[in-house]
Amino acid sequence: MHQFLFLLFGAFCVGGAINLLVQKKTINSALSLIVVMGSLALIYLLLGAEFVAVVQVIIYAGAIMVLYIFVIMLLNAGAEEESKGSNVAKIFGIPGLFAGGMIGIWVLLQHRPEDKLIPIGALYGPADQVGMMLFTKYLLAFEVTSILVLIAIMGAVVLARRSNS
Amino acid sequence: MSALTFLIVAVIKIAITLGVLLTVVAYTVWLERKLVGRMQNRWGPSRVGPFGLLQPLADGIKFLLKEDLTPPYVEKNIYLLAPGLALIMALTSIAMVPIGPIIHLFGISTPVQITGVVDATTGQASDINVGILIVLGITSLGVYGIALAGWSSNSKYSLLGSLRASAQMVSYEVSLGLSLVGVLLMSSTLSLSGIVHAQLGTWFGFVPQWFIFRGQFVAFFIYMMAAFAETNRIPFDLPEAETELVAGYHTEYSAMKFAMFFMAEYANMVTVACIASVMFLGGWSGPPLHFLPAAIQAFLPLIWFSSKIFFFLFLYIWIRGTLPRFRYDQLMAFGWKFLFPLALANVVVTAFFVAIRA
Amino acid sequence: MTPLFQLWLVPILPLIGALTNGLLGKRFSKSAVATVALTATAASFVVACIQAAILLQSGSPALEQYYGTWIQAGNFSVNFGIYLDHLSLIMMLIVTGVGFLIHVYSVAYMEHEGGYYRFFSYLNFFMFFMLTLVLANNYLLMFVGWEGVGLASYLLIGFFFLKDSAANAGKKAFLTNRVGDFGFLIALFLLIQHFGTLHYGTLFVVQNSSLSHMPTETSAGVLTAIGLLMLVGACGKSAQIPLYVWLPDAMEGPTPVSALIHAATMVTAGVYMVCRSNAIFSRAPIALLAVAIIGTLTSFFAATIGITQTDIKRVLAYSTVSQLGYMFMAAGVAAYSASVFHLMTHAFFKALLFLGAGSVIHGIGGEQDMRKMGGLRKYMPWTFWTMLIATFAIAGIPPFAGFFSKDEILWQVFSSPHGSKIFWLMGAITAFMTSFYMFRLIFLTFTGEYRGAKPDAHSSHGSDDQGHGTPHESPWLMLAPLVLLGVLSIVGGWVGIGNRFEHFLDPVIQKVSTEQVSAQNGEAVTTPVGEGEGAAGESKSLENILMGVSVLIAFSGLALAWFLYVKRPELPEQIASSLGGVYRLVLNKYWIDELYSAVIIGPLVAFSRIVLWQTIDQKVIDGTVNESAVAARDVSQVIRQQQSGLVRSYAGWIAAGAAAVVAYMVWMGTR
Amino acid sequence: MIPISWYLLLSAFLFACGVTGFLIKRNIITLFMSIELMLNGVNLSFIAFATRLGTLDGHIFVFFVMVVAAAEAAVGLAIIISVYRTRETLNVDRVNLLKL
Repeated sequence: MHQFLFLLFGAFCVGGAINLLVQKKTINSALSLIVVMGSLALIYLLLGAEFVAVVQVIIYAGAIMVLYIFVIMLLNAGAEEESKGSNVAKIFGIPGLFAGGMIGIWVLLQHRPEDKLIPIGALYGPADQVGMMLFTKYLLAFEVTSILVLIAIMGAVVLARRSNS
Repeated sequence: MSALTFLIVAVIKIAITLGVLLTVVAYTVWLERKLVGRMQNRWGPSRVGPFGLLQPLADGIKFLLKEDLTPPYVEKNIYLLAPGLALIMALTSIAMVPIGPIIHLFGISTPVQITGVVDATTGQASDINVGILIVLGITSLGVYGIALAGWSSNSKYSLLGSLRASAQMVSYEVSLGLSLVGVLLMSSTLSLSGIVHAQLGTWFGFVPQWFIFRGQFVAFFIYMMAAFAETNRIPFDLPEAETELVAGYHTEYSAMKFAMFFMAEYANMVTVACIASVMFLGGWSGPPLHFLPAAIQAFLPLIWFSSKIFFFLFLYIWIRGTLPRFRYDQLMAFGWKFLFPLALANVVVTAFFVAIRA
Repeated sequence: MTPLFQLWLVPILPLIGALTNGLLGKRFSKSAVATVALTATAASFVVACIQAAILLQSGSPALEQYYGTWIQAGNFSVNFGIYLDHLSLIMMLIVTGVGFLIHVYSVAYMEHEGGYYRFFSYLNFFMFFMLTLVLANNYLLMFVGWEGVGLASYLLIGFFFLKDSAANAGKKAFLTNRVGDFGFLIALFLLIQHFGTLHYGTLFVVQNSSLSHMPTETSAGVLTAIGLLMLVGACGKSAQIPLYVWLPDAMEGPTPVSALIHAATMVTAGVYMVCRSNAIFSRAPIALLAVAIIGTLTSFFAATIGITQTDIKRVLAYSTVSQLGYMFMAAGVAAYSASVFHLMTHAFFKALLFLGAGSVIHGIGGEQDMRKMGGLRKYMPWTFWTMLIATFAIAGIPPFAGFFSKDEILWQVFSSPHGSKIFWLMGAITAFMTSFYMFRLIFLTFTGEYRGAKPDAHSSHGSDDQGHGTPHESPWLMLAPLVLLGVLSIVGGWVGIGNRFEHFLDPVIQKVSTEQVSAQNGEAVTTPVGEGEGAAGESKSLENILMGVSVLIAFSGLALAWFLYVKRPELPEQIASSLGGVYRLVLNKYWIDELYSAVIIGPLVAFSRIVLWQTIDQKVIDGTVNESAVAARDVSQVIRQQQSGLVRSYAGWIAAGAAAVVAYMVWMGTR
Repeated sequence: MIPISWYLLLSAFLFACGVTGFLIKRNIITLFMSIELMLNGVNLSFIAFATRLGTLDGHIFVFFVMVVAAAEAAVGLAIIISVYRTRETLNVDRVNLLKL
């Protein structure tokens, strides 16, 4: 059951990610990204992180991606135009990327033998415990992030405001 | 209970709830037309069936039989996806709502709530711990239906409508969520049934200990305002302001797809009403009426719940019949400059009192 | 130590004044500027008097105050400290007192000059550094003051910097001083190397000093080297041969400046330094001899030049050089007290002379040529009388101040073991010439008929914008300092009667005589045997004879001057023409400036231009820089292709780099 | 029962897809979405490790990542809008005034 669910949502993730790459229209990429996020949220649920899962849905899918969609609609971004950029990306980036990926996989396979199996809900992260940690152990970081968000808001307002106003 | 029975019970509950919900939606339309008609001193639907009671059926048939045309130059798949998305999101969140307490049928005892089960140890009804958050999440996902619809149908009216809709809904979600925080603080749980349980009991035997009576009336007001905006109802129905943008985001939709948007809107109304009643009016709980016969006593929670829902639906319609439409900047200013600070203040004050009580 | 003992106030107050005027003076009114400057100086003078009183009634030979460490390098440390003994006491009082009077004078004198606030801020600035110089408790701090007064004098000489001559004179003074400072610095380095400290207390106070246990160097040694190098420094600052050339040109500055810096205080810094280092010089007879010779030559030499000069201020300048030579001569025969004594009296009467000259110049609208003066006595009687007093003083006519000091010097030169008759002879001749040219100045200026044409308003000094009709007496604000200095020039010398002054300085001067040093132990040194009295006790009669001789000399100079410039005014020209070449030689100051420019400056400039500038600077240094710049540009030409402005290519690089890092980490982790 | 390496592989794959998207896509909005994808991949491994190690810190870090992502999205999209106003394009290859 657990493996089936994981494989299902993992397949969704992979599909969405790949679709994000292959789609020419920005809106489709955005939608596939939403799919990825949704299925990630469900995978979080499998891992017992229900609060994170819900927050993932609310913040990522519900707020951030809506913002993206909004901007896409605002700028009416259609299909991306084909322009020859630099080949550096293709020449160095992707091979390096795959090299890194291979190394990562290799490392993972290296450590396969003592790999722990995670039963469903092995760790149960309910909202109250998470909140408790957030407000005791990580209080400072929490406040700092609040400042960060405040600054981000102001920056966004200043940047996006029309200059003449 | 075994997994099989769990599955069966779940399916049955889903089926019943969906049926009821759709019926309610259909008859909300009828009710609206009727009431508004009366408010405007006309009859409203009265031909089909007694009091026009079969009107929704007729409408449904009409939607089904109409030609389902898809305009050219639309983003085909998204254009098709959008209404379904909207409707699904609207219908899903009802699954979290605790409609009633535990009932015992055929030796199986289960709460009247799709996602609810009976806790084997305590025998109490329990459901998803983060139910309310899931509801909020699904509501926030509901934006996509409208936004995509407006954008995909490649018409400026639709685009403007969906722009308005998405901006408005995202903005008001903030106030909506914040208005609920007070209640969550007082009930110290995120599960809806838990919240309902937190509101059981009465003062002097008849005044129910609902949160609205326990100092959350400001939050209730904020919630109602935000909910009106969330569901794009008058006075916040800017996205479909027929006088400015023909029909807003569903200008280009017709037949069943239009019907889906329609149903989505009303389903949203129902959902919002459910959440409101659960959060502020104690859900299915209510002042005990001991004088009633036991047979009715058994159904009392459902009666309470449905009456509250009816009250909210009536409120919707009433306000629609009463208030004019906002201007868009007024809408945004109201949301950000009035509701949002008010909700924050409410949160702070509530937290203060809760802290004192603790 | 009493709370009133706050030595730091003495230098700081003028600094405050300088900063106030320098930073805000532009906005001040002239009176405000003057008030600030005068208040600062007066306060400093008062404080100085208080400190002096404290020192004297404390009875201790010296008081010292530390204000924190300045340099701490290994076991060598220099600290901000102020050291007040009888020597620096005298200097301090001279500087603050005369300085104050000259400030007062300047208020009126500079009335019509531009840059009023600038002038006073510089003047206070100078006071600050001069006080630092005399009050420092170690040579390095003294050097700071030393350089500071150099800077101040540069600024003040070039005060009318619009005039080329003024600017050049300033530069000349500065550069010449640099030569001296060079020697002084090396002397300091030697001190550090050999004694590990520059602190007077450690160096000179007998108990804890390695210096005071050193024997007298019969042959050249480290002390001799230090002494000679210090002498170089002193020559630079005190305008001795061969570095005296800057002082006459320094007369380009405003007259109060000449009075304060180039007569009373700064130029005596060298003398002060030599006297301060008497412990070193007394142990280095060769250096001492050099001091004496240079002093004698300078005094004689400058006096001869002084005879022929016609510019009133230049005459005074050369007489200053000559008098400084006197002081060096005295110091050179280990008669430090006499030297300081003459320093003091000279400060009085030479300042008076300059101020008087300034008053004259001011009175006749900036004319400085004595041949265009004359008969000013009836126009400006106050100036005349005061200057006459000063002339008597410098000529060494009793009972005026100069007589005592000069006579003391001559006697010491004659009698002291380091001295010799030749010195005495030259000194006497110099005295004769001195009185001659001084009275020549007086007669030319004040007697006879006014030879000046109607002076134009805008002549040599600055923008003196008040049109002068007939010569007129200066305002009382300028006369008051004259009078006060006149009084001082009369009574200033009386402190020397009966060697009181000498005894006053005893604690400062280490008596080092050969046998004491051969005995070579602390207590022998610590018991001072007054050399002067010893000598005086034996040969009082001889001293009286010499005294009479010098008085005679002075009067004869007066007589000759009278004869030549009042009785037979036509004679000088005849003499000049008959002397011919010699006269021209002297008139042109022995072509020393031309000689220097030919021998030193010309080659130096040529070397700098051809080798340093055109070869090293342009070819080597600039070449290196330019070539490296070109190389950098060429490399960049290649590299900048990478800056395509395409975000994705940057991202590609980042990804590649990250992958490389990951690979490296994994590799490190798995091996 | 799922070995943790599966989660890690999934997250690595998502991250790799994000990087690839960043490298090959031209639309600036898509680039931002690729960044979001990378962040999500990282989040997944956070959660997986949190479960594996039996501590909740991973969840907290995910929150912080989300906050940063939200801030980045807000500012980034604002920048995109202003860029679009001035350059009239969303193609990063055309937004290259900074070169040479």
